[in-house]
Amino acid sequence: MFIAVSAVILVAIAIGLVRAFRGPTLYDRVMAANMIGTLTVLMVSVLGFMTGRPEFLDIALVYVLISFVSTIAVLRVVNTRSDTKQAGKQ
Amino acid sequence: MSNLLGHYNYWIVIILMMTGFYTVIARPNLIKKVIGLFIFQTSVFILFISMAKIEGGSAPIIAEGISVYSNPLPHVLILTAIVVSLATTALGLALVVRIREAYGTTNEDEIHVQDEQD
Amino acid sequence: MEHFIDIVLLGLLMITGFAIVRMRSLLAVAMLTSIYSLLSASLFMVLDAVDVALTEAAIGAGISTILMLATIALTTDREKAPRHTPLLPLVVVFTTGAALIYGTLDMPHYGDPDAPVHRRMAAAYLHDTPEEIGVPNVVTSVLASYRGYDTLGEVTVIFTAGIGVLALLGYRTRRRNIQSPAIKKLVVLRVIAKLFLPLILLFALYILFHGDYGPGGGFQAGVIFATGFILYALAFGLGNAQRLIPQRLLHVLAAAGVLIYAAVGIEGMLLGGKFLEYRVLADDPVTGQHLGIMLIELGVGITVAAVMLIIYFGFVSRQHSGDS
Amino acid sequence: MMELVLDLLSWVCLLAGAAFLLIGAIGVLRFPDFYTRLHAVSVCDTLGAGLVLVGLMLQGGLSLVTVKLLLMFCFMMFTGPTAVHALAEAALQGKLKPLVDDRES
Repeated sequence: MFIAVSAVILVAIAIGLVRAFRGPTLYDRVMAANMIGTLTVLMVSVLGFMTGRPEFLDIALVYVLISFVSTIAVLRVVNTRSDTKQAGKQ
Repeated sequence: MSNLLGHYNYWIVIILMMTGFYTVIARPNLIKKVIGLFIFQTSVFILFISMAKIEGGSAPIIAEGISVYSNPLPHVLILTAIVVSLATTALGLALVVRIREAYGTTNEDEIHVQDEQD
Repeated sequence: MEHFIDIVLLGLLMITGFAIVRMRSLLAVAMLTSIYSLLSASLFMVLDAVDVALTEAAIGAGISTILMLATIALTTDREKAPRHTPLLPLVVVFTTGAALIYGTLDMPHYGDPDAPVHRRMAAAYLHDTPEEIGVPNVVTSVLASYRGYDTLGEVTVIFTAGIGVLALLGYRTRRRNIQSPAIKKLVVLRVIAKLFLPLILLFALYILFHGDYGPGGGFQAGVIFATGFILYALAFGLGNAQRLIPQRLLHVLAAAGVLIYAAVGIEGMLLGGKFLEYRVLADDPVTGQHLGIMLIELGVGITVAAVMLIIYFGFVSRQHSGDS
Repeated sequence: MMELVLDLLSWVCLLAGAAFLLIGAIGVLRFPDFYTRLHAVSVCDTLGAGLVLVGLMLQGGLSLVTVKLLLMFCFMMFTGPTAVHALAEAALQGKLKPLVDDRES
């Protein structure tokens, strides 16, 4: 059953990657990266249960924090650049 | 078939390694080169960690009821390598920033042109 | 099943790698690099390397990406097309790749328990750790105790990188708080950042001192600690963050961590052992090992956190001085 | 008996969570513009992730694992919406126009 869940998560990651490649705006890519971060957290938690060693959830916790901070960091850079027109067209 | 699967990890690692290598040698943008280096480094990490894996093993944190553990030695090597890779990335990026301030560009070809003019 | 996840993750990594090479917008490439790191971190998790997964997530997906973004903010986002034809590089790359693939054919199969790597040292470490060191996490015991000398070198490398970035970019303490106007409007973010900062710092301490028993240790804890302050700097502006943790304090801390590490080694020598021999630190050898590992992890954590912040502040304060 | 019920409940939660993750992912792929896609991401971030974590909590029983999962649950409930909110705000300031159906006006 964990197998089914992790397979679904993998499919969702693949779909998120497609969105990250296709864009079209930069914000879409940031959004896709954020979503893949969430999915990775879930994947790591499910993997812990699947291999029978769920005590490794600390890693998943770190992932939550890191993906949040890096999303905010991207937005800061995107907004300090005056040429946000770039993000619009591409 | 077992041969194919047995080396699958290594082959993908080599493809990734060559992707990074290509980016370093063929792309003129300096930031892109640093990113290529980053891909190369990560592929080396994956190579080592793949070698450490033992079929049916578990993470090398000793617990009751588990007898087979994966090899901890490559883990240690790679843990420190990741930290060093960050150090090189940070230094490389700092250099890129200074080059950009001196030349006004991060494009290698344009830097060559400016150097030849001097 | 783990095989299946392994295969799919590697496939996704490969696709991401190709996309990184092909894309022109560097900000998009930085985003993909972050995704690439996250994917490789979960791959490490599948391959049982929990400590490495933790480090890669904190460093690759976190700090590296943030530094790349800071550099792009300072330079340019567009990559110009290469002027040369990529023919020669392609030939070089394909030849090297073919040679390497030929080389893998002699390697032991993936997951083979009889491979030569697993025979001597690794088996000894796994066998001796519970009695000699008394910590369950073998990675920590090898990192901090058996190969403590290596790790001291590693910390010195980090310290040197901090000095290098400082020398290249300099630093400037800001009186006036400069903040990106877009983030100033986000009240929600500021509330959350205020709420999270103590939690993140507490969690970093947990990772630091729990490293004997679970995944974690000084390197990871230091990075998480720094990430907490980076979040603060993002939400409240650079000036406020530098008032919270002054640059001069960071310089002292970066050196202090390395010194703590080396001092533990010398303390061992003074007590009659060898350099970095922890057994002599307490009456009971195992307690001594515990004490030694904890102290050097603390040193590593302090140095890594301070250097990460020095590097981050270096990049970001440069950005603002360019504007004015 | 109790265990069987808990187990069953956890599987229901896990499968429902996985279904929401998939729905969210398909939304991210198929929706026409950025602002609509944000809705789909939120489904993944909160409902999907939350249900999967609740399912795992039920599997973990009363232990440290469940406490960690609970902590993660709380973190995700805070960070997910905050990140999406910040993203929407940034996109709006970056002059990205929402897609509007203007056939009636």
